Amino acid sequence: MELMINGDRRTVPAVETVAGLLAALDLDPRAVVVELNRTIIRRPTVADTPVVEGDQVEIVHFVGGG
Amino acid sequence: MELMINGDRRTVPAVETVAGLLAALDLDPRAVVVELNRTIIRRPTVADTPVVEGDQVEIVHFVGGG
Amino acid sequence: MELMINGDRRTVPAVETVAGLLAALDLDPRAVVVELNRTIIRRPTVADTPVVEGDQVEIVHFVGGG
Amino acid sequence: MELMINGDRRTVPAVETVAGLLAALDLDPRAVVVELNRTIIRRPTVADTPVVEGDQVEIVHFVGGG
Amino acid sequence: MLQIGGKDFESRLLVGTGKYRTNDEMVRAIAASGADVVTVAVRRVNLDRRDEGGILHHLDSARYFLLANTAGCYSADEAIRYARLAREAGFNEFVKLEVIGDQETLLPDVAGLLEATTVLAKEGFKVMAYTNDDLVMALRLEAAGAVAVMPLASPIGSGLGLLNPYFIRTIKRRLHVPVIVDAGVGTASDACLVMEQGVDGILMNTAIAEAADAVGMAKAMRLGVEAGRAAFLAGRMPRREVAVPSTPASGMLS
Amino acid sequence: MLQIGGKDFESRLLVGTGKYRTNDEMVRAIAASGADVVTVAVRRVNLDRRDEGGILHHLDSARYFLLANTAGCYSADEAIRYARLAREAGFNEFVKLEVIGDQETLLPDVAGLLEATTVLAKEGFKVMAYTNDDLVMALRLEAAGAVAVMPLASPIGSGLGLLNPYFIRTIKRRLHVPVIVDAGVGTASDACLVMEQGVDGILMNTAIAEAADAVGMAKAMRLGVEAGRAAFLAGRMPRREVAVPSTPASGMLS
Amino acid sequence: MLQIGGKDFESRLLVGTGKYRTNDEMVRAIAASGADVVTVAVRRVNLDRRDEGGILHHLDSARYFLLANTAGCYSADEAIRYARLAREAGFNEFVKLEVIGDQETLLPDVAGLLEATTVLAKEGFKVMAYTNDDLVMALRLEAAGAVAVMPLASPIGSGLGLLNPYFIRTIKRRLHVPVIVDAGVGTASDACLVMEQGVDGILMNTAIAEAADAVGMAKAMRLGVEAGRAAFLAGRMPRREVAVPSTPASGMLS
Amino acid sequence: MLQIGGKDFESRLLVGTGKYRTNDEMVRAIAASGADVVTVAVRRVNLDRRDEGGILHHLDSARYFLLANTAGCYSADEAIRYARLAREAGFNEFVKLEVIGDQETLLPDVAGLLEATTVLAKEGFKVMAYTNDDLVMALRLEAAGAVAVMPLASPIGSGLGLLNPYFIRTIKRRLHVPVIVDAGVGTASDACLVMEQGVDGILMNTAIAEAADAVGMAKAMRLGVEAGRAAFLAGRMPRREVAVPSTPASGMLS
Repeated sequence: MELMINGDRRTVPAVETVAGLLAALDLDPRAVVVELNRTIIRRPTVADTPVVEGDQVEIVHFVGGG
Repeated sequence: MELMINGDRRTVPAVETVAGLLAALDLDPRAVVVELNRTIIRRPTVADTPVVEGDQVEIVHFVGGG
Repeated sequence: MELMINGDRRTVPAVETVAGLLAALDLDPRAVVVELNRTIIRRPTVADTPVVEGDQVEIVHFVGGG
Repeated sequence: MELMINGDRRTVPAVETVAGLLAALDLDPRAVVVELNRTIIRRPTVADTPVVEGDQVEIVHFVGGG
Repeated sequence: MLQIGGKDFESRLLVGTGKYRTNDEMVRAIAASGADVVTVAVRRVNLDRRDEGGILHHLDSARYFLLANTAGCYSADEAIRYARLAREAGFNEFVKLEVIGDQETLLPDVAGLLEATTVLAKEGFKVMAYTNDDLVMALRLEAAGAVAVMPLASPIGSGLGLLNPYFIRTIKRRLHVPVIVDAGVGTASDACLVMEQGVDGILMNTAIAEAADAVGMAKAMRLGVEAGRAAFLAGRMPRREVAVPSTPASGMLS
Repeated sequence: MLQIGGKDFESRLLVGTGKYRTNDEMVRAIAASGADVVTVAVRRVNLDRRDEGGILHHLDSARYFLLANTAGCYSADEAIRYARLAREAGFNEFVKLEVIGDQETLLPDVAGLLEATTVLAKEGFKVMAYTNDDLVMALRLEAAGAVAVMPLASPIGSGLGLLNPYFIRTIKRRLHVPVIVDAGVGTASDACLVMEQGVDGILMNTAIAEAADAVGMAKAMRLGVEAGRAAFLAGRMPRREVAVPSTPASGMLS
Repeated sequence: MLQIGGKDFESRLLVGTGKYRTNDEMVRAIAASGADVVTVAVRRVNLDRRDEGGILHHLDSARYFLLANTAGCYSADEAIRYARLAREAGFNEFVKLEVIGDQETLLPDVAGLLEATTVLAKEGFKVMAYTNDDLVMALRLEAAGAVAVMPLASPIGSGLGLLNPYFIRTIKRRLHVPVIVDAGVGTASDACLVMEQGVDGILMNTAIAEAADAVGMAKAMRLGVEAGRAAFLAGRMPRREVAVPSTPASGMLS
Repeated sequence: MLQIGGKDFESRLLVGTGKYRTNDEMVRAIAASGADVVTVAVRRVNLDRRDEGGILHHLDSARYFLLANTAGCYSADEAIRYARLAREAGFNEFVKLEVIGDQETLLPDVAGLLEATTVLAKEGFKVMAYTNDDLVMALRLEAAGAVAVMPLASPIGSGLGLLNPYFIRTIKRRLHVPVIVDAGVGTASDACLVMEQGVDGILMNTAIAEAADAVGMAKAMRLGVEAGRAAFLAGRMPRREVAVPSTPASGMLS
């Protein structure tokens, strides 16, 4: 399926939930935060939050900063 | 008549216009600006602007400042 | 006998040596340094150094300073 | 004749006086000061001061400075 | 030549009229300062002490450009009210806009200032905005229509001089409207240093009025402003941590 | 009016003649500076490059008071020799005495300076002694007969400005002969600040000669010196850590 | 003991995690700084360069209190969005709120900052607001619910040190919430001088990360902050323009 | 590790023993300062007020290295006389040599100082010479055999801090013997800034003894000296007039 992830159009294996997407991307759900179509996905709900073709996804984590 | 002038309740000889008030107060209309009930009175209209009992009048001029 | 000690003319019990003078003044020889007639008296020699009437004596020690 | 002028050994037309030397060097006596063998030559005496083979001559003037 | 809101002024020194020991000293000091622009304030006529007339009896309004301020106003609305009253007095549409945010330091309330600037600029006022030394707010004031931005050197009446040359320099570099440093200058070297940052002018009052000799200090400030401007235009030598002789090292005697 | 060694000068700015890009620029800059006293140095005539004439062809010795320096001398004897040669050139008995103690910083050798001052004063020279900012040595130089003491603002040609206002202020307060700050000034605000310490004058060279526009900076320095002097005489306002309004707080509208 | 938003911290030095040459150097420098609070930023995961993991692999979140910033945000909305994302990461409700107003100077947009502070405080965030050195805005931020106000010493990454001690001192004197100076410190004496103004702490990053020896500078900063705090509490001697002997003048020999 | 005249000391902070409110406070402050070297002065025994004992009853001469000074001496001969008396007391051959040239400022008489240094060095004294901030004299003192040169930060007891960092930095760069800044430090940031110039140590007295809390300030000074030394060794970041983000600009959300 095609999603807009972190500003780039990407083709990923078909997934049904945010949790699935993170798994497909090999990302640790405890290490990142996901914003789906401009809505922050609370961690406990990643497994219940559906992802569909064309969704806008932002996946962020912490980096060094001052 | 009684007016509130510059924050003080004052009794002045009965006058009908702003121009009359300034005359009664012995003030040069070209040296001051009058605010009547929070409305600035344009200079050309001081003679046509009625003053009535209880009006709120502010009469200002320029002083030294930085 | 009379000596000039630390700028003042003083009468002290007759003594024969610097050591004797210090004893008479109740001063610990290890805590002070003596200058006799502008000559510093080495510590080991205080017992052998004669003091005579009218000698100029300076007796110093350490005080607080920056 | 040979003279040491301003640190360099120089051969100049034979002259007899400091005035002659300045003339030979085409220098205005009023614009320079001469030191002959470490002695300053007063201006009025340049014509009477002999110069001989091997003399040490310094000829100075004013330059820009702070 | 200093140009503000389309108007030309000879002098880059603008002066206030407050705090002088006598009106006579004020008049002589202002003359000595060479200023073209002179600030005044709007206050109630004192109906009881008639002798205490306004300031205009003492200033030649043919010679000086009178600039009304809104000193003492603590909100945008209040400052707007004073600006309108001042304009009605009919001298000109310029206003030195002050919206004070703190009574102890007399530092500006930049939010209120920006609001008042926006309103007054729309009404056709030529707003000269007294602000702090923050570049971002200076840019906003310019965008809101201020014809001049007036950052402080230090707090009003403090005489602490130019606390932050770097911020003033940065503001001047980035703005297009004239930058007039207002408040805080204490002596001539402060004025000179301020002008060396490249700004277009300085407005001061207390440093002159409270000097032991106000007239003498007014002259000193005129010279200091001219000196700083000339030095800025001339372009200073580089600073060096090693000495360099000003006299040639060659040609020494042996 | 500045008086040094019994001679009066209008201007409190003294200037050097070194390091200018052209003689023409030098002449115009010196004129713009308003200086009366101009320093020159004694060097060997260059017998091979005749075009390279001395400086006097360019300076109107009727207009300017020529002050010879002993720049480049590293001992009392050498400085004395140069002073005597300079005097023989016959302008006057004044000398700006320099005895340099270090090639990198061009800081004075104060011991050699004191020795040379003593000798030359006895010979009738009017010694203006270039020294550091040490009060004790300044007092010794005065006692040795110097007609002026010339402490540095910062090293020659550095443009670092007034490194230690406190020491300069102290020297001025304690000496009776004129104090002329020499060397280190970089721009007009430096000159203004120096004069505000109360000193009698400033001698500079590099700050003018090396400015992008030497003539413009010369004018800036003249103004800066006048501004600083005027401010010193006028007496500045006190510094305050709390603001004080320059506009009356009373008479506000309700 | 430093208390911010009801939480206690031992160290008054807060440090960033950006710009280190290596993660190892960062870890050792942070340890050497003695900091309890460490700032981090929210950025997109880089899906292509997997090696480049986030910062949390390197920081012991048991030892350090992670403070998320909103660096790089140029509007209130953007900053609010980043703050919410950071909170969702689930460490704590604190945020170092930055709303930048200018790309060249990285100076804050205080209007946007005040707006974002108001919104986030209502949502239960503990806002530590990065602002300029304006007292009036600092008071507004406190009133809007900021748990700490963070005025700058000078622009981010500039190393210019404390440009305006007077404004920082004034802000500290007037606010009730902790004042943490953020940005601009360049070396240990800057940190010491900042603390001597009485503020509650300092946050820095570049001065440590860009020092030739980051670990050594981290230690220097820890000591400098402690020194400045201790000096502030001890109460310094008065400044005097006249010397006073530290050794008794009496008891000299004759 | 600080090495002076072949002797090693842990601490780079040297302290005086004058002007304390009580001996007890002195003892606790010196302990808090971490100093190894403690200065004392030679004075006449007071034969009439016996209670007023010397200082040695209060200082553990096993713990501290006692350094006698010649404070109060106004000539080379007088200073030499005091140095010899101090040595006879038998602690060590070190002397902090002071030859004062002016009673108001307590500035050194560098000529007398150089003379006394030469004589005492020949007699085997290890001379630590209290001098002004003149590089040339510092070089002469080193050449005359001083084991340490001690330039002032500002006059004794003034608390004016480091008046001329540039001169101190230059002295340190040029000398081979240790440079210990003596006198004038007022608070911890002064001490830190002094050490950042690269000097080997600082000697102070009044700043600690006259602080509201002498023991607290002694600790602050210890930390400040360590901070400044560590920062000097670590190598500070460059100063920049343009900001540089400490957080990456990339990876922002869209």
